[in-house]
Amino acid sequence: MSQAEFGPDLVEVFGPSQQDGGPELVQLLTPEGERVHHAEFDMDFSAEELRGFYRDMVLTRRIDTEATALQRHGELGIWAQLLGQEAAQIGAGRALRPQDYVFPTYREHGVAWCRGVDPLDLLGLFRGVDHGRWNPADNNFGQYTIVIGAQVLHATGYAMGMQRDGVVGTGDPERDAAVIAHFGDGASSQGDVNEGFIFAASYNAPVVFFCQNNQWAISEPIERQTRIPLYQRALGFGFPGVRVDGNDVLATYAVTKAALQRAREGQGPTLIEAYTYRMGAHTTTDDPTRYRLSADVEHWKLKDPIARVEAYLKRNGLVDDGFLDTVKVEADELGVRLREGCKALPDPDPHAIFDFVYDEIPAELAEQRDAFAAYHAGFEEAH
Amino acid sequence: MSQAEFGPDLVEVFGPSQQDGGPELVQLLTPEGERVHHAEFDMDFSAEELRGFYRDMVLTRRIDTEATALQRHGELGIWAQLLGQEAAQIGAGRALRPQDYVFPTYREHGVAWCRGVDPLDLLGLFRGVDHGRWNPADNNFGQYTIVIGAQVLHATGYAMGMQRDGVVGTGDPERDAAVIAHFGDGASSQGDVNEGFIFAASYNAPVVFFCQNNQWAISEPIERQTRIPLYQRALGFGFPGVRVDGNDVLATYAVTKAALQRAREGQGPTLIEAYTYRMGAHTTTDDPTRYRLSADVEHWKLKDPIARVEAYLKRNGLVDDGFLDTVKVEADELGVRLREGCKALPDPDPHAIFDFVYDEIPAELAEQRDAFAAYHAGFEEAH
Amino acid sequence: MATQKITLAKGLNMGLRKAMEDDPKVLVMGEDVGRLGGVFRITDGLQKDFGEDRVIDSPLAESGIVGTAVGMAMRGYRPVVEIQFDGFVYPAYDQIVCQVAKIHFRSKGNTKMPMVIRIPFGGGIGAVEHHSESPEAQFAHTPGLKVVACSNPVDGYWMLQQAIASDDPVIFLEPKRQYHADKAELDDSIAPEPLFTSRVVKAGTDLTLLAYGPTVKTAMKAAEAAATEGKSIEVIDLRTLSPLDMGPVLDSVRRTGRAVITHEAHVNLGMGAEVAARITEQCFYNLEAPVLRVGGFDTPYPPSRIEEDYLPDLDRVLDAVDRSLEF
Amino acid sequence: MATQKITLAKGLNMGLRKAMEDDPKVLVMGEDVGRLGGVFRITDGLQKDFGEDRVIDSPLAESGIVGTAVGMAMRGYRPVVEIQFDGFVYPAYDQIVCQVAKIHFRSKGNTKMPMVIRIPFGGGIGAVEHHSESPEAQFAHTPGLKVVACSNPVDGYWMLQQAIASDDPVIFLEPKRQYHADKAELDDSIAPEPLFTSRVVKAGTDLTLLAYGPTVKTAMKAAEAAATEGKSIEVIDLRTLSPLDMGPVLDSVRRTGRAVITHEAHVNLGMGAEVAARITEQCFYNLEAPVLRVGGFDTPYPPSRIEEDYLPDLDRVLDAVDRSLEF
Ligand SMILES: Cc1ncc(C[n+]2csc(CCOP(=O)(O)OP(=O)(O)O)c2C)c(N)n1
Ligand SMILES: Cc1ncc(C[n+]2csc(CCOP(=O)(O)OP(=O)(O)O)c2C)c(N)n1
Ligand SMILES: [Mg+2]
Ligand SMILES: [Mg+2]
Repeated sequence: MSQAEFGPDLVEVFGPSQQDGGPELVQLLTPEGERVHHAEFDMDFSAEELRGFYRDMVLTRRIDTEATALQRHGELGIWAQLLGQEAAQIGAGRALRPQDYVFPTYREHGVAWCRGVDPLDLLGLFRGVDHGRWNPADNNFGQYTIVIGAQVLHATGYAMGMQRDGVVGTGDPERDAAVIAHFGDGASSQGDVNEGFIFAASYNAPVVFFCQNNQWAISEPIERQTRIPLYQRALGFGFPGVRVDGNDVLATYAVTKAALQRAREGQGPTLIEAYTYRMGAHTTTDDPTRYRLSADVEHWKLKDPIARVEAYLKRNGLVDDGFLDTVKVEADELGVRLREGCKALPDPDPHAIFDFVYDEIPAELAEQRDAFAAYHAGFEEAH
Repeated sequence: MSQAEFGPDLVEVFGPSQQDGGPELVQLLTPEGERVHHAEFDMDFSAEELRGFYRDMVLTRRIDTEATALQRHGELGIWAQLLGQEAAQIGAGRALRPQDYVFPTYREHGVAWCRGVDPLDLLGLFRGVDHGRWNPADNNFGQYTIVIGAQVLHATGYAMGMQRDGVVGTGDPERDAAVIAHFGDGASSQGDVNEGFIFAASYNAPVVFFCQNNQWAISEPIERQTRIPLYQRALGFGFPGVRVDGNDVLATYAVTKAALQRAREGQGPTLIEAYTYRMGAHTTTDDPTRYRLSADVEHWKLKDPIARVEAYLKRNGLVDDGFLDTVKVEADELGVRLREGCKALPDPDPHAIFDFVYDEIPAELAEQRDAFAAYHAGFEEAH
Repeated sequence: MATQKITLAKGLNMGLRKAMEDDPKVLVMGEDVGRLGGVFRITDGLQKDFGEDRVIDSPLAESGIVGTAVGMAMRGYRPVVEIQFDGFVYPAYDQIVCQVAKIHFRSKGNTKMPMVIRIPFGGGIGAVEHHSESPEAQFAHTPGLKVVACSNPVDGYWMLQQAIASDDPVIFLEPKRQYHADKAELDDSIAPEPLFTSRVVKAGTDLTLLAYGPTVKTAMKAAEAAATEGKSIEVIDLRTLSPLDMGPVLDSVRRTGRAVITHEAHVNLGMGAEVAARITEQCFYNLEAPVLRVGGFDTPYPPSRIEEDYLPDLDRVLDAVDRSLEF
Repeated sequence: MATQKITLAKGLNMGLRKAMEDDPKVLVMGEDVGRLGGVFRITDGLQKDFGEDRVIDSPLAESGIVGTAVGMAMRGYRPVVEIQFDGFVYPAYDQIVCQVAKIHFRSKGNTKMPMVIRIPFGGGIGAVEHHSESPEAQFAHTPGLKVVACSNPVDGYWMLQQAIASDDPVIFLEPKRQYHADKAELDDSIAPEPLFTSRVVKAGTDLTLLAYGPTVKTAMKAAEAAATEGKSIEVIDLRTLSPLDMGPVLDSVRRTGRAVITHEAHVNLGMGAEVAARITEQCFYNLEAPVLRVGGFDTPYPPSRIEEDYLPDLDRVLDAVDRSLEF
């Protein structure tokens, strides 16, 4: 008896167009860099906006490449690569307003970039010098969450807080705010994520559920998590779901912007499935050759999110070599800064083990801390 | 800012027919006892079958009435009433084949009845003499589960076991089997229930998710759990959902039978929402006057599940007074048996605390048991 | 407020109300906490007076309750979450131990987590399975959480307000068997002791008897019974389980040389294990006998008809007292 | 099989394979256990040889994994569940403590629950948050579960098979830091000791040093270091955490009069608390010093660059040994 007997034929369920996202995929820019139009989500982009997306994606990719290299050189313990997911993240990140709030997973380096979080701060976590040193309040960008799906509930609760603060549906664009919750296709199977949907629907909370379906949860293909397109999950909970081409930064931007606007206006949650592909390994410790075909990866290479914007910009004369060179130089400078900055990140003081466990440290823990200090002091004396 | 601002207008979402289940409600027998037909789920019933349903429902209601009275008289610690839900339970219970397996909540007294579980055994749990004394293997009827939703995962796993045993989709009606998982509308919000949907869909497990939407989770109305009809939850997970009139035993039977058949044939899970009403309190310790209108209860009284079958049987000359009297006598006898049997249920031996904690009792626990025995023996000597 | 005689349930209700009046950021959330006022009526009347936005009936999902409360706390609110019964806290265990407990540490103090998770705990109410658990050790073992247990109406009133005022997350355990049991005089002009302190509730010289939550009453009875036989027992209500306030305990044991601890939780790895280990570490040469533990047995909670055999009672506590004195 | 030199990872893989060959009811389930062979490769090659029905990649939901495994066990299977990392067991905590642990009791033995939940545990691998936890006490406190920890390749091979053969549910802890660290000689013609037993791994006369899982290696090194200073340390690998096998421990302490226990879990309410309390109860007059505990501090697991400062190491264990000997 084979596993296949237990599941419907997946090709049948998804239709032959599965790999391309199917007819429901919202797209504004084809892999070939041609601008297409969409009945619901179309919008105009200025040349500056387009160049901005391009720059963001190039720099984000550079962060990723540098961090991967730093891991290979032993400077990071691990790195969660985003290669291939630049458009999904920049599109989502740029659609946010300052007053919106982001709940990321461990892979949202592009969104962090859009929010103004120093990429060096991201490296700290993966280097093991801290658990995420940036202050969420500085950029309304929460800490990375490693327990799959947990942050989706936090996002929903935060959005409920916004409702109580009266910053939803006031009609004032400077005031109205929303939350975006990032998670992966694998995470969609967690109870917490589904409970997040339920709470958000029940209270009509201003939260956009942004799922990057990169087709893989480590070694498990998306078919293990759902047998219908993931965006349809939302229908069962009573709010809209949209599948957008996550390799198309324009479409991702447009769809996310619309969903955030809905949320800010008090119209409640939306699920966005950004249909994309994890081009790299799950993390630097993973070996995807054990479980997936290189043909798949090759297929997705043709849909590269940066190449299509570059093609469009060039074809339409919206960039000159000067601009492209500037971005390249910027990327190189960023690379140098990350390399040097990462190596220079100081190891934490061991005594920091005891800091911030509590807002108010209990006497018994203070004693443990002091004994630790005395022990270390004695130890250093002895050596 | 009022709560209403946070949710869509519920009347709008559900439509004005909400209280009657809406046009999607599958019904074969109206509250007035008129037989109606349904395009998909129609079926014929013999007079004997109909009388059987009637008898089951009357006897089930008697179990409930007696148990409620026993609780009032201090013979039970608590009782979870099923008043009003007889049709949902008998319809579902009678649709099962012997080889099917049931995972109940704490309120499935009618299903237990159909499976041949002695109602006295149910009383034991509520009296506090055991945690459910029946052996699930005797009737393929699992123990009552009190932690909301936990059993839905067990049901899914059990169904996965059936797949591995090769008793699904063989085409042999004596062999093919399925599982039914009972839960409430409130339970539908638990992560476990939604994960159950995900696993069942992923493995195409032969399980019928049977949700009795009795409109209340203790004091919380169904609107707190979902803003669209609950049966639609299934659509987001990629399997069919059906809303059936849970006060109509014929429709419930027909729909459950079809869903079980689908499951046995290897076509995977179905969600059934049995649309009904909890006529009593949540349990005997609850006071529903604190949170709901008696007008609602009055409205639902008109939809009584037993009255409509009785009306149909009488109108069509399918019962005579002899039959009705027999059932009445049977019910009275059952009542006596329960009253007397309940009071006679022996308190457990305190030493039973240590029994069955493990299949193989560890030495340290055996010591604790022996010390307990010695202590009690010494104590009794002293007194 | 004049002094008045109140039950524990009333004390908690009044404490909640006071906290909500004092700080508009305080929210109450849980199953049936709204119109019903909670299955134990601890939140009775609050939704009526503070509205549905501050007293929130939640969908039936504990992880969802605690997880969304985390988000509300991040937004600056002070959620007071009600878990309906001890046995139903486990679906939220992940959110509590991996998120609630760790967010302050993870964020280097940037994100505070001022949340109170109220749990009616303990047995003796004749309930069915999962309604009589004592999960305190499962939380006290987790750094980042603070865990307290009240034992009487006056403490209920004050400790709940103090827990809500704390910027650290507090697991707040309420002995449900006591909710409506005994009344006590509340005079709210008398300032309470700090939250994270233990309290000697009866002075004595021969043995130190430690208890918290529902067993404080048992301990007091045991001390009275022992007194009639001329044994002088000092009773300490631990009140705070994490951190422990060992000061009064060690002082006492240094005087008495003997200690017994009683709780409803399983003995194995229960609070008694930690307290015994610490007493022994700190008072090794003072001890005349090992610290004895009287708790629930190392079995699942039994059917209610035999729960009193399972729970530590007066006799079992006295038996341990005797064993210690005779050691 | 001739004797061969194997790592712990290999021993576990071989043990699983053997159990699956011996009993067709044995199933393996978890995240990435199939084609990938698990993130630590413990299930490497099993899906290829036993098929997708017996080695089951699951949706990404731990409660779902354990909850469906309960159902499969009820149907007569013997599921061996892999939790990817210690820190991700908590979403399944409710199913484990309320269902897995209680079903046998609830059903008066009618329903058996022969499930093994494998958890790679402990730190020292330079990982990010949630990948280095030591949750053993949170399970050992729960009656109905049995909890064991292996420390070496040979035990890994045997103990896993024994756990799978047990009709009681077993939480099976694997020190992930050791997976690929040291090799040991496996001769499978030598019958193993019973599963729920502790083992003296080095005899000694001056002090009893208790450890399990990852700290056994540290304890052995400490004993060697102490030996060079003329101190004779007896090292015991506890192996079973619930039930505890106190026999060898008490025997030893009665001889040595001193005990130190070390584990990576937080000291507060860690296994050390229970072991210390029991030793003191049983060996009160034999003890020359209180039982000392060396564990992870009572803080969340720190960033990996300082994890070695957090974890009990050779120096801290030796320090405790000295403090005990000098007491
Ligand atoms: C609760 C929990 N279980 C398991 C893991 C281990 N883990 C880390 S990432 C991952 C796969 C997640 O896949 P997906 O949600 O698709 O996100 P992606 O990594 O593809 O971005 C797993 C299983 C975890 N972090 N948390
Ligand atoms: C995990 C969990 N949380 C809370 C409870 C307490 N509780 C028992 S029944 C109930 C309401 C359940 O409502 P529903 O699922 O609609 O079933 P019904 O009682 O209406 O049949 C609640 C909150 C519980 N048993 N388990
Ligand atoms: Mg993914
Ligand atoms: Mg209900």
